[in-house]
Amino acid sequence: MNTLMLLTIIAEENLAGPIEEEIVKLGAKGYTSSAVSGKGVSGVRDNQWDGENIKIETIVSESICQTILNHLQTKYFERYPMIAFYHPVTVIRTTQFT
Amino acid sequence: MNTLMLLTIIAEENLAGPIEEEIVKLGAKGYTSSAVSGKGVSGVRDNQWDGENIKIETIVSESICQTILNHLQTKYFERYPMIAFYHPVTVIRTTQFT
Amino acid sequence: MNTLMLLTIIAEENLAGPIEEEIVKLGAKGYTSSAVSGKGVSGVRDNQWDGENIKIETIVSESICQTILNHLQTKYFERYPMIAFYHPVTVIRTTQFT
Amino acid sequence: MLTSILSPMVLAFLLGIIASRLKSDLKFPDSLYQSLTIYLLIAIGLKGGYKLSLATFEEVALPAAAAIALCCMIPLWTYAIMRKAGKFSVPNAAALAAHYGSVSAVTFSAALAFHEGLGISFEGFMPSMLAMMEIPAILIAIALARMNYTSSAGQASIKEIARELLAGKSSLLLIGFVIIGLAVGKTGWEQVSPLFDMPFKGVLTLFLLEAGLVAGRKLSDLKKGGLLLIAFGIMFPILHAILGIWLGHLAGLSLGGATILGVLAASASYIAAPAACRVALPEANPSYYLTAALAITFPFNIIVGIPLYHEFAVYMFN
Amino acid sequence: MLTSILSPMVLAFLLGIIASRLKSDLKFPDSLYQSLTIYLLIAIGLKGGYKLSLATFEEVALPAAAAIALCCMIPLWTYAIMRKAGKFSVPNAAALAAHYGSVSAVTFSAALAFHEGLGISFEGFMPSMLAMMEIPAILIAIALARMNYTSSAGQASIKEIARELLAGKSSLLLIGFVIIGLAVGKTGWEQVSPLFDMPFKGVLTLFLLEAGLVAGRKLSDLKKGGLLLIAFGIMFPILHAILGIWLGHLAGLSLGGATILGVLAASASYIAAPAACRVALPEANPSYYLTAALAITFPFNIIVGIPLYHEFAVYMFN
Amino acid sequence: MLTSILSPMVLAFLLGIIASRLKSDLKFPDSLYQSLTIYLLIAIGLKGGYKLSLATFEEVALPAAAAIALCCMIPLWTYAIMRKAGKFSVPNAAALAAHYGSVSAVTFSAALAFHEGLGISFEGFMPSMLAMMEIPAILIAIALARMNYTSSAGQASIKEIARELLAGKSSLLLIGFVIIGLAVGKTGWEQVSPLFDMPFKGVLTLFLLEAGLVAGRKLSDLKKGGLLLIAFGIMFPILHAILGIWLGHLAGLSLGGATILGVLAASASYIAAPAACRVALPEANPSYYLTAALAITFPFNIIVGIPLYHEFAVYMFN
Ligand SMILES: Nc1ncnc2c1ncn2[C@@H]1O[C@H](COP(=O)(O)O)[C@@H](O)[C@H]1O
Ligand SMILES: Nc1ncnc2c1ncn2[C@@H]1O[C@H](COP(=O)(O)O)[C@@H](O)[C@H]1O
Ligand SMILES: Nc1ncnc2c1ncn2[C@@H]1O[C@H](COP(=O)(O)O)[C@@H](O)[C@H]1O
Ligand code: NA
Ligand code: NA
Ligand code: NA
Repeated sequence: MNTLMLLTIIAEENLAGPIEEEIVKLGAKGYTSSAVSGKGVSGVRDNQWDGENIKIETIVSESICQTILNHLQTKYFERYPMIAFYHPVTVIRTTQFT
Repeated sequence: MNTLMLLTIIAEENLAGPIEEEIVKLGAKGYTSSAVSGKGVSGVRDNQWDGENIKIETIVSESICQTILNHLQTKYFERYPMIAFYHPVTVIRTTQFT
Repeated sequence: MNTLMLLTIIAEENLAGPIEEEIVKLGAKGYTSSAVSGKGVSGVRDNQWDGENIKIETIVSESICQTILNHLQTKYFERYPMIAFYHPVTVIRTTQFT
Repeated sequence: MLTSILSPMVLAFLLGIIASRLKSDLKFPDSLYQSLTIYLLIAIGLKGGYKLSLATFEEVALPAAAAIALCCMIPLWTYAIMRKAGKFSVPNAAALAAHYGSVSAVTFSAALAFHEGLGISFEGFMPSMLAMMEIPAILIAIALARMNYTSSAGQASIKEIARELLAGKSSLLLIGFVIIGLAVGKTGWEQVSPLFDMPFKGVLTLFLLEAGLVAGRKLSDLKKGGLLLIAFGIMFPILHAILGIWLGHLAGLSLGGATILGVLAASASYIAAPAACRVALPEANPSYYLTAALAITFPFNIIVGIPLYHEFAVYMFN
Repeated sequence: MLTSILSPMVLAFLLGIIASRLKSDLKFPDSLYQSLTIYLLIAIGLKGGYKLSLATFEEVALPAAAAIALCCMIPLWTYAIMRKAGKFSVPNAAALAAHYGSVSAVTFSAALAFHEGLGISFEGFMPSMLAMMEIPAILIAIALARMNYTSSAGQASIKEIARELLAGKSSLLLIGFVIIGLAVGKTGWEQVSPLFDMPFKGVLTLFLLEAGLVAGRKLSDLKKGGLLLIAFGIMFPILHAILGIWLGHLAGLSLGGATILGVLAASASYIAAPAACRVALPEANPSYYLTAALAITFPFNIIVGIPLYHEFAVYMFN
Repeated sequence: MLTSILSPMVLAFLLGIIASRLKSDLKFPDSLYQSLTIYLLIAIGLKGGYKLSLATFEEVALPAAAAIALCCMIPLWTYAIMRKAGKFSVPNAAALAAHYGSVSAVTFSAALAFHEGLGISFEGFMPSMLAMMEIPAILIAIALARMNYTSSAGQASIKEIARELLAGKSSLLLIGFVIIGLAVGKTGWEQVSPLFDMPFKGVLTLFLLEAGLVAGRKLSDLKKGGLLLIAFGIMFPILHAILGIWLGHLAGLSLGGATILGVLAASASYIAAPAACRVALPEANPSYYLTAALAITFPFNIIVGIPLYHEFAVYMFN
């Protein structure tokens, strides 16, 4: 009932601005971001020369979660080092998020 | 069996001290905190003037999770920009957490 | 189908290097790390004297998750302030992670 | 006035505003902002304390009384006017009163630089006035809100808030280093002045660049506040400056000292007050108090205000 | 040449490389790196602007034309050679062209320190050349990639990229503070020079220590790039330096000024260009462009290149 | 002694303790702490290296032997006494031995400032003693623990630990910059001294403020350690100081130099040792070693110890 999706996006730090704007435009009521470093198929990202990552978390309904994922997939996934995943979480009142 | 709740609280950074103290008093055996920024119904929180957020994560039993949530709801939720949510996680040995 | 495990390790910051190397050796295709502070049974870890923590997150198959946990348990768990836990997440394409 | 506008400090602030309007990716890391704040507070306190050690009690007593009077009265009428004329809610009016009653260390520093640039002398103990004027207004404003408004739950007592504010970063550093400056004397001061005195204006330039970045973003909130907020944000500092200069004159301050007291009265806090309001008056809307303090009053003071108040002081002292 | 190698700056860079090869846990916090970058860009801009205010338009015009010519042409042939001789893919060749066409503020600073160390004078307005040469090559390289390659989706237009680059941290600070330096004159400059001038070489030493730490890690990628990359990373700067010195000579620059223009041409960007490439050319592989710029060309320039270019300039000017 | 207490450095440390007892929200960002550490280590190393370049081998040889002897022997008896008299467990006793055998760069700097304040000369190469004394004691203490205790699993070999310690941040910077200081000579030193020499005491003041904040929090742990820990934390430094001054005297050091060697022996590490113990002796309880080093010995040394040791040295040298 109070179950929504927590969608996590990890991407190149310079994409933080556009992605945050776009997920709000696609229906997210908010997001939480933090600076992270990491390693993946595109190599190490843990210094300012190679670049570092941003982790963007947003709690959204399942349908908005899918909309956002579709958008990311067409616009960014092919080109940028980036991952996204989601899982259900229980929130106190859904009104703040939907 | 080894399933506990991972409760996440995102709140105004200045509340970190009191909230951390209170969740320990309510039964949490530990917590992990990190500095985050974000946006929600109360606006943007990504600079030192508007303030930034703290993310507090604590692994607790389901009943302590509810106790903490009740406490947060009465003391903070109405007044402060803040969210909380939880989901089950599997831990290696529950003794460290309960 | 697209469900994998998100394994989270929280440990002494100085162990970041070895642990990251070891989980890759044990089969993880990547990881994401961030600086966190915390408190647990071994006391407070929120300044450079007491030391602070690193949070390492890695998305892996369930079997690699177990392999990593076994490794951590023998090598580190007894001696170091440290926790680990996991839960299932849905990813877009599993090929990036397995 | 051109000297003031063409200082590296003011130009850096303008560059920050421009960068932010151009949506530049220029961003100061949080910890740089915090480090600059710590540096400025220590540097102001130390120098003020050292200079205070060179002054006599008689010289300081009356100006101190004037300073305390100013920061206790300003929140009272600011609150009343904001409630009545501005139709602001209790928490919003109180938050605005806290900001305008308290003082801005950076505006203060810009005023010092302005006077040094023109070669006008002023009392060296003025930073101790800054230290005294920071907290009282915030406490009074929060007390006003408490008397006029019952929040849902679990509020800290005023005493607890007072304790927190006094132990709060900015007053602790200011007061602490005023005392340290007093105690160490010339030898001590000379040990640390290569860090805390000589590069001061350069650090201020950095800080103002960052302040401009945030002020630029707040400009978009100007319309939310409306013309009224803009009018308040300009009229209040002018009135407070005149009052401050007049009281400073009465208290026997020099032309420069009185002007600087006027600038203190005119300035709106944006280090201590926003943090205190976020915790003690969370119902207040940051769009109002931050926009007023940072995007209206602050630039007005450092660009137009300081030279204007100087002119006024020259006029009053003759 | 020994003077250059035995400067604290170069030795700090070597220490960084050694530390990284020893797998030292020495690490600069991100925000320190960012703060050092902000400092260097402001300091270079301010001093350049102040010195520019002392020069006439005639003095500056021809050298500026030479500088613009250099940074517009270099990416063209770098791209072509990388495609043909190096067999690099379109995005990789374009990224390399962006890096070699743009300039390195730190290599530039090392060149200034080298000349000051030897007591060789140079035109004070050279930092404004640095500011002009940073962006054009990156834009040209990205345009080259766009013309030769269709990426899957949603690309920003070149105009949008130009806007972003100009508002980008490094050009905004460089250009902004050149203008501020121009505007504030001697009084303003003296207010901030204790922060932005005197400790400059010390800050550069810190920055180079950090650069060495990253360059050391990139050394392991050398084999991926292969001998070809190493050859390119040494030949290009030599050719560009000769060209730059020659053009600088034609444009009427002094021996020191022409050498510094040569160093600018020879240097490869590693602040603005990598960030731009990560966003606009994500298909390019950082192993190539970072290794070439940071682990080959940069150390070559500061250790061997600068003294070598100086010798060459002495030869050409006689 | 009043001169020592009334220095800005010591007062800042006391202010930090007060702030922490008042539960102030004053907090240094992590990266500021790390940056200050990097700065101090580089500054100490560079100046020490430069001064070492002015000394002859004969002058340095005996004092160096004394320094090495001190830091190899201190952990032996510290470990034994902690085990026997203190009843501490093997890892706890070893961790305490590591801390007391190693040295504190900040206590060392406070001793330099004390001597400069009183105008007492000392050998310029003393920082190279600091660099030599940092690592050996930590290694010896860890080896002692290994010989007396079998931990459950997967321990690194002593050789591996030695490698890690030598490549560790603090010894790498200290040793690296001693060598750089040696190599660059006067010209190089003058290029960077405006950053690494002049503001040094100011930076030390900042660092001590932060150290006070943490020490203040550790005061609550004092009772856990008990009276015994307090007694040890005061007696050990006094004994080690006397021993150090005596050995320094024998080795031909001046009054100032011998006192500083005494301070090095008396000081307990709190940069290198805690980090090493967290990794190599995780079974040791930080409440003991941090409280002893940071909340007892460190304040004792900088407030009471240094002037006391100076008096003792004066007595011994006459
Ligand atoms: N298996 C993984 N687990 C956790 N984080 C990952 C994983 N793979 C990639 N990442 C993160 O996503 C970023 C981009 O991944 P990639 O596109 O694989 O280079 C990396 O820098 C990591 O921060
Ligand atoms: N839908 C959401 N998803 C993720 N984080 C959120 C969301 N809504 C709010 N937050 C976080 O919670 C903080 C306070 O939220 P609010 O009370 O809505 O302003 C924000 O600054 C965000 O960091
Ligand atoms: N119950 C908990 N919930 C969240 N994080 C925890 C918890 N217990 C421990 N931690 C984290 O794990 C670190 C080591 O824990 P410990 O070994 O219990 O001292 C702590 O510093 C915290 O960051
Ligand atoms: Na005011
Ligand atoms: Na170039
Ligand atoms: Na010692």
